[in-house]
Amino acid sequence: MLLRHTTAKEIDRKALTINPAKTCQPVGAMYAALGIHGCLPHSHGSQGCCSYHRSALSRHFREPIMAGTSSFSEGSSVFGGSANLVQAIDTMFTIYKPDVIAVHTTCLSETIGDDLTQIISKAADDGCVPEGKQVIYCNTPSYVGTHVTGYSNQVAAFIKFFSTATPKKRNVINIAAGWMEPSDQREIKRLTSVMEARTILFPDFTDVLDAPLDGHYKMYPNGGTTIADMKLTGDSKFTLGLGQSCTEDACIKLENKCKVKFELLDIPIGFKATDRFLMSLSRHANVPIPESLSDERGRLIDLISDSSKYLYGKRVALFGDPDTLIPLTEFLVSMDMKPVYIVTGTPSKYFTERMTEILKDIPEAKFKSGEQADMFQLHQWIKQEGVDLLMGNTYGKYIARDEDLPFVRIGFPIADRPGHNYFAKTGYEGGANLVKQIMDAFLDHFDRTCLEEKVEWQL
Amino acid sequence: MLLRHTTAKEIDRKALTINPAKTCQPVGAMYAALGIHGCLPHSHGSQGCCSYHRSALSRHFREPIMAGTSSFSEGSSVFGGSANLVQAIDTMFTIYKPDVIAVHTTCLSETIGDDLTQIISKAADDGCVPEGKQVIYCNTPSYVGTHVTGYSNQVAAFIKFFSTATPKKRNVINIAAGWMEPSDQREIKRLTSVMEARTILFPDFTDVLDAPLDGHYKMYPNGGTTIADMKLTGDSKFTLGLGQSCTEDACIKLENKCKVKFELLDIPIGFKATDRFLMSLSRHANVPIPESLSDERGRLIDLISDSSKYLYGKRVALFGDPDTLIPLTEFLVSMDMKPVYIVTGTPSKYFTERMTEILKDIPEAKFKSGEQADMFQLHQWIKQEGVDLLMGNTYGKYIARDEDLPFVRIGFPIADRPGHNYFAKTGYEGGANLVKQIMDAFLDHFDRTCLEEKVEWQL
Amino acid sequence: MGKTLIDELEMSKFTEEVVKAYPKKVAKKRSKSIVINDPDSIPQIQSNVRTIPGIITQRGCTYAGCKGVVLGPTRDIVNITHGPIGCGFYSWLTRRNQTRADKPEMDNFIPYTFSTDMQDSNIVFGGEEKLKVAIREAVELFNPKGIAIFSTCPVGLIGDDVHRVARQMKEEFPGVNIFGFSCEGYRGVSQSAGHHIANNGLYKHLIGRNDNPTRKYKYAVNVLGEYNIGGDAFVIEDLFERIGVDIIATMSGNSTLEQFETAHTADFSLVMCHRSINYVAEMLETSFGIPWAKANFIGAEATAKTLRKVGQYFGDQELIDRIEEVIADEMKAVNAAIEKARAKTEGKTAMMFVGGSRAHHYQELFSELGMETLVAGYEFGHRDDYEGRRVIPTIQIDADSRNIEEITVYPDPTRYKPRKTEEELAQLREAFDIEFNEYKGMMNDMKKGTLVIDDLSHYEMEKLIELYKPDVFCAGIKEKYVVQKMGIPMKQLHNYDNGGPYAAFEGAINFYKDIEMIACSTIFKQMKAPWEREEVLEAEYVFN
Amino acid sequence: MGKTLIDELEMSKFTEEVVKAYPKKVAKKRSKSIVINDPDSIPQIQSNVRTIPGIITQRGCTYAGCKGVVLGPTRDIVNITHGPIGCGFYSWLTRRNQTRADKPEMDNFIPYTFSTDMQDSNIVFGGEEKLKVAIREAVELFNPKGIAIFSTCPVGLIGDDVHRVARQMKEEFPGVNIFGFSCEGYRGVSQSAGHHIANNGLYKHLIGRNDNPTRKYKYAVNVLGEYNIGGDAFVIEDLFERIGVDIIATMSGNSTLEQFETAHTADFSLVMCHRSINYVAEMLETSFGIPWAKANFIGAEATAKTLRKVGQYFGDQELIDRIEEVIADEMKAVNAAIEKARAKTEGKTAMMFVGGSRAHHYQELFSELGMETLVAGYEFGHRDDYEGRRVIPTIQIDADSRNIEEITVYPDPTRYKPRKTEEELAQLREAFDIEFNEYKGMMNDMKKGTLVIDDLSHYEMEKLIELYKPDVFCAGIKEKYVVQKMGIPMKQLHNYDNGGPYAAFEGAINFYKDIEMIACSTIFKQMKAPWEREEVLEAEYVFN
Repeated sequence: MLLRHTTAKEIDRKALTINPAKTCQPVGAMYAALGIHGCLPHSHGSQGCCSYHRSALSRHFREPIMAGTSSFSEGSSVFGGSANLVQAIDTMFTIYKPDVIAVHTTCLSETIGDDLTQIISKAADDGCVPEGKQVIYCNTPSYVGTHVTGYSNQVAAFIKFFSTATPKKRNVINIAAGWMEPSDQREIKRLTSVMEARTILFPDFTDVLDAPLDGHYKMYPNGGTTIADMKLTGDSKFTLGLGQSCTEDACIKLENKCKVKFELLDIPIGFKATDRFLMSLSRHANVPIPESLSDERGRLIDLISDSSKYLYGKRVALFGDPDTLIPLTEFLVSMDMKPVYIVTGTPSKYFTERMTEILKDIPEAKFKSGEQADMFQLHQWIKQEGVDLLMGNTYGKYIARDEDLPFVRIGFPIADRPGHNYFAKTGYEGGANLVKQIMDAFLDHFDRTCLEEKVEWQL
Repeated sequence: MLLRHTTAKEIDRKALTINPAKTCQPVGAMYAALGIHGCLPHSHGSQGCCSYHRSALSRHFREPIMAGTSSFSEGSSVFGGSANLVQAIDTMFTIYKPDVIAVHTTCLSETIGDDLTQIISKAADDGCVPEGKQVIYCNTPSYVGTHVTGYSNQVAAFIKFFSTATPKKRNVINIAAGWMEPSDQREIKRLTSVMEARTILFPDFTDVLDAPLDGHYKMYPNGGTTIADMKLTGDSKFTLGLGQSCTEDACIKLENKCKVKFELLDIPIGFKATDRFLMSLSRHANVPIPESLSDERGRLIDLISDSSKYLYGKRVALFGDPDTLIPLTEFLVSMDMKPVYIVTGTPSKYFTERMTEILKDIPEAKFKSGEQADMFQLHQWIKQEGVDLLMGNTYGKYIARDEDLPFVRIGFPIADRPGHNYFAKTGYEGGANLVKQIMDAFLDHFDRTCLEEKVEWQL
Repeated sequence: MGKTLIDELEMSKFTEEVVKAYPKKVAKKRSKSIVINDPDSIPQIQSNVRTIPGIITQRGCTYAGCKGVVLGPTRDIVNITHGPIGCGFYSWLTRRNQTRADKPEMDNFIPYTFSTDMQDSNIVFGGEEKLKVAIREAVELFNPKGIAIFSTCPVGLIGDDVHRVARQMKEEFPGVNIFGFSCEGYRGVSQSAGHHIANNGLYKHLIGRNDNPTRKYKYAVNVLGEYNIGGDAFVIEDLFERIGVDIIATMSGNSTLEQFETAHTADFSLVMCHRSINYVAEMLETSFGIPWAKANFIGAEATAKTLRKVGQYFGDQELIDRIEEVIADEMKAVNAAIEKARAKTEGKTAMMFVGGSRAHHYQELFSELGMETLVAGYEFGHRDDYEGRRVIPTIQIDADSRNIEEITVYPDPTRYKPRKTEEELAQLREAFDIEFNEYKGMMNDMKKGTLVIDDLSHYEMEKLIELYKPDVFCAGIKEKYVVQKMGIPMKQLHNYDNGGPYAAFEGAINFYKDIEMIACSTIFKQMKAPWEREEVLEAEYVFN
Repeated sequence: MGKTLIDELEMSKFTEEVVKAYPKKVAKKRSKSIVINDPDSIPQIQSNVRTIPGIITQRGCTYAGCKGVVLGPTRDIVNITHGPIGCGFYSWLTRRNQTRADKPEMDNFIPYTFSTDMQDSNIVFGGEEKLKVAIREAVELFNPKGIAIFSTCPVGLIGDDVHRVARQMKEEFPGVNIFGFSCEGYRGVSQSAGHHIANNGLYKHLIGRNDNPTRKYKYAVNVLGEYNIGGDAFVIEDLFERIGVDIIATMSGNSTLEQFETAHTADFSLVMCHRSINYVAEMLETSFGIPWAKANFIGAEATAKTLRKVGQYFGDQELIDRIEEVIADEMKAVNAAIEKARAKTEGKTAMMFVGGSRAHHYQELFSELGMETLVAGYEFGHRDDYEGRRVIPTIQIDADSRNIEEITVYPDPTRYKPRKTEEELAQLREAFDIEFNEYKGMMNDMKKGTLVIDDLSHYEMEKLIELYKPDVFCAGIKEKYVVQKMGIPMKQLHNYDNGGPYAAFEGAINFYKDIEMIACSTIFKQMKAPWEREEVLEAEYVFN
């Protein structure tokens, strides 16, 4: 057994987190910053943070991840990181020539109490910020919230620093994107384009974190929301925030700053969340939903109905982030599956409310968020009463192997399989992709483990 | 062992086919006919043929498959099937109201020697063919060629009966589609649309064999090449035939009948075949290849390069149809894999020529087509020297389980997994889909079977 | 959604609707195959007649009935299809005939298909030589105990004589039992002809060749017409093991040559699928004196009844006690499962169109679930399957049936031994209501006012669903996706949608669960996009 | 594509190019870390100095060096990260430290990560209490032999004293060895500080606590600075098993607490990664009298040389013979593999920038493949790693290094026992050229004219590739996809891209194969779409 020390028996843990279902804020901020064209993320802290985050993102996307670090030394920790950041800004604009540097803090600089507004304005005063370039920042103390919080803070910072209301409103819908893959965003952009809705998606990872290999390395790949577009978000008609925990702050900030009203929606995973997304987009962009999308929906329903026998009543354990888990759980329930154990390290009241509602007909379901809502807990539950399927990031594979469980990878990080940034989970096609993955996981497991006389040629 | 009687030792078989890598003509004709809008295929033979073909196609697509049968009795076998077919035509037009009935023959009616031209004209004379409706046919004796031949014959029949040259040429490229999935065609149509090329695709299975579930059964779903479009193929500028064995006849017939020149290409599986398809389309439609397609290509190359270590030198066994196997083998070779055993039940000189060329740097490769080029032969080769991967239709799972091989399903029929008609193998995205499937097959196998200390968290 | 009763459903509307759409001749013919049932005065139903050309039917061919259904499930015969590749290909692993060859050295050819793969030259010059070579190759490669040859359409037409080839090759390989079937697809009007031909072949080439069966218990039966789809035969075997009665032969689920060869040594034959195997049942009675009775392991009550029949037949109190114990034991779980399922299934409706017996048998399971079968019919039944064997003498033999060999058998000179005297049989009949050598047909068990339709066509199926909106529709793979596109859950009863076993107590519980699942499954409620649902449109979805 | 020689490549162009782009101060500083090598008069290279803020560097932090590198690979310690969740998360299973706990009941905590998951209240009010509770929970759940506590950045700042907590908890749980590390990420200038801190901790809390090692053979060594990435330590263990020499402790690949506790009983220490472990090697020498020598198991020749060193050290002819046998045996497969690979690799070029020793060691493997290493450098090396230990006395200690505790050790009063007398050592030096307690550095082994670059930045890497187009570039995950986007195959030498083992003979063969694969792999030739390739454009691709 890989996880040989995990037993069914629980103790009431208060302090020790074991195999977390979360990580810390800065990586989320770094990720979000990559979704702005020409933006170089910068980690204001020790070198290690930056190195860890770049490695984690590289392993997940199998793409170059660039970011600067303030390279704190013991001295900076005592005297503050101002000098480091000013020098970093100078160095980066000179050598790497970004359009914007997006600074995020770390537990180190937060504990010290560095005042970023002041430091950045000192850098500007010192002439370290070239004409037309910009340094923005967000506070991402690692000891508050999780990577999801960091993502949210970075997205909110885009609003704070870029969005501008001019007198001229535009018939455009902002889509504030929660944590998802470039593939997921590509699908959302395809849907909005089929709808003929004018939208600004931010941050936008397409053509950034799935960049082509063509022999040229581009430090700032073609994709990403342009700063021009980010500015224009203030003139848009409405904002759809996809994923409460990642986008609510940005939506509120934009409403406060530029009077753009908003609606929070789930990331469109599964047909119900996709339905709501399309209907909301339709309503707010004042465009009809074309028949071709009804057909896509119908194809997904067709696939689910054909697979229904295999899905019905299957017990599923899930771990990941609230914005993914909420629509994913709803999707599983809508396919008559039973998501029975769900954990997220990200503390969220909203998660609790939504899960309570979604799981109201599954009394055996347990879910937990925040501290100690970790994979050790999830595994203990599985040891207590088994499941038919596990869904989550790469760390799930250890549980899956120990318990001989079908396993579908979803979430962050996925370090041991390629292609998740190529194939969407969002929209109806993404739903079909998930159904196919789940079915393959079930059927591969059955075909491998059943008695020889039970091997079947057909479904 | 499921296939416990298969041993490495070969004998020189001349008569017995064991576990074929092919089936008979009519199912191909039936399949192709479903790709014309408003067309009802009709099997001129015993009920069993029609039942078998409908079942096989239903199991593969998990979609309704409708077709008529002449319901031969012993009497019809003695006296000829004319009366049966005339009555069938009458019955079908009255009850099922197709626009066109596409009759194909069977070994039975062929052995008897029924003259379809004559029978159909009798049906017309008898008033069984309503105004504006049409009965077309093709000869598909089961004892000649294979299902691929039947498909080819049906597609050629579309040309023969529909294509018409008027004096007005149109700036349109015909795409004669070889045997592929609706998903594969959807991707090809997306590519042509991104290229802004005007095309007519025939037959067209999209929205026919992947129809939405919306509570309404449509005997003639929305998709399929319209008869109007089929007629217009005669006025097109050029024809691209995708898949020599399925489309060459149609292309030649169209050139002879309407002077539309043509080029035979591979089904665009893998980047090389897709490159050629796009370049040919670009040349003949006189449209440039947009950068977005270079990017799609680059994304596939990126995925392959990232996965290269796992693909390099891996021995693969394949079975299926020439039109799929040729570009698929080329794709595997282009990823530095080693397709070492390839069988197709479809006899084809072209297959031999192309394989000889594609496999010239892999001296250990064996391939075979035609009689006795069956899965028993393939399995014997595998028993002689193992492979790392098996690719083929559902029947491959028995070999895969016995030999504990990673297995990727491709071809016809796939009866034990859903979704193959949803996710393309064609184009660059289809290539990525294949790479992902191959990688998942390898890595799932490794993760499951390796020593515990060798379980890896990352690639 | 609770359904109104049959009476209120106006089942007669259906015939009117359908007849309207058909050409006159078709309408006339089809109307004879569509009847409203009355179990008290069973009406005549036209069946086992040709399907009208052009009609989209469920039916297959004689080859399918002979090779696919009856001979296919036997694991140790190399079944060579003589013909073009298609027939062998389509009958390869497509029927879920599970089989269990316990030891690695035991033969199991089920995952293989063998064909002479006839080419045009074989059609022109004859295929017998190729067939011989194929048999030689099969012997060299597999050295099987038996080889069966199945004729496909062209074989009969070009004059290949598979029986002669079989005889010749049997001489060449004396250790191998080689025999042929003239089961060309054009014979008869459906698979049914193939069953008959297969039955004849079983009798002529296999049954009675071995007088030394493997026996463990005092009593032994045959289970005829059980094909082990989804493992049904496995659970029946388990059941007989528990009551302590040998099954000599199952025809032909999970079977072997040896089972066929020793079938004549059993004491009693239980007939599941009357249509496909009644010929063998009859012949075993005539030749060897083994009585048969209709049996049914589909449905818990039916299974109990069948087991009790076995106890009563042997009249052994110990056996009877064991049977009652087993029944009592099993019924606990059955009743719990029924109770759970019925909460969801009670009052729902079903329609079923399958094979030769399932359309009848499965009504028991639905009725255990409190569901009503509104309409049923066979794909290839004869009048006796609908109306009962009493009508056999009145059935008109048409040209299509006349072409199927009817073999006449006589008591075996040495081995004929009536297992029960006429008196004993009469006593059993009287005391326990066991009907020997009898089948009362499906209509006898269906409610008054229900519809019975033979050889259902696609068009009729669509209309049935439109008019009566059943909660579950049962048929086969060709119908499955049509029905589901209409938003009606579809249960395959040929292959169980990869489910099962459904036989006996264990199988019944599986079935209850699967039907409960269908009843509870919500996906068909999601067919319409919300923006296309009226309530949504009205309530909240207004373009600004 | 055969490459021209280093002389022709104008390596000096690089410095010019790079310096141009940098701000003046940066240029001035960086130019001291970029030198053109001359093995005969090794130039001084600036290293182990702060990275300039804003420079995109390969470097990580002290925590990573301490917890991630040195302590992480030990399977039976519960390593609790005291801090916010990130640090524990990122060091969880990301370094491919394989481990093999043979029996199910043996401890293996490698697949787990443990964290106090500090929240803002812990930052404000202090985290010691939470740490104590966490330790209690760890003991209750896992009852480990040892618990190590690792401090992350805020811990030091807020004044949490992990050492005090460790002492207190050790009193509470006397059976558990509990100890802490002040390895906050801001200490030092790179991971290197963490290695040093870890080395100190190993010495203070583990080494020497158990005088009864498990021994099988007459001679025993320690293998220091080997972390069992990809299973390297496994093949080294196999090798020592074959020559009949015990490995008392590997630090820390595939290691256990017991190995550390008994390390002082070995006869000889072999040092793989000089940078990360030289402190322990020195301390074992000073305290217990165990000499150390630099060893290298990367490369077949290097492995042979290291094994021979062991034989010479012990001076036992039987051992020497066994070693020669093993070498002769292994070199057959090695030579065959080299021959096969060299056909593809000869004349190709490599660049490598990794850790503390691999950038040196792997040059051996490339040179066995006939490949030239044009440029190399360390991520966190010191001058002694480049120039050799002889420069240690001349290294200026800056503020960053001064903050790292330097512990002074003395001969153990009871257990100090020089394994060899000074004379014996001198003899060995003379006879076999064994350098004790010495490392000559990487530059000594690199050709004249090659470039040596410390703490390579992203910008410099891009330039290197642009200017000199190597056939393979070796670095880590952060560089991997940048390099590949430029169309250059990239080989990770931190984690081997999930490959390996690469150590010893078996590993060398794996490496040859992997590099041959890179050399033969064709995908990078496909980067340009054909319609964008000039030859295609010119030859045939003309719009009508």
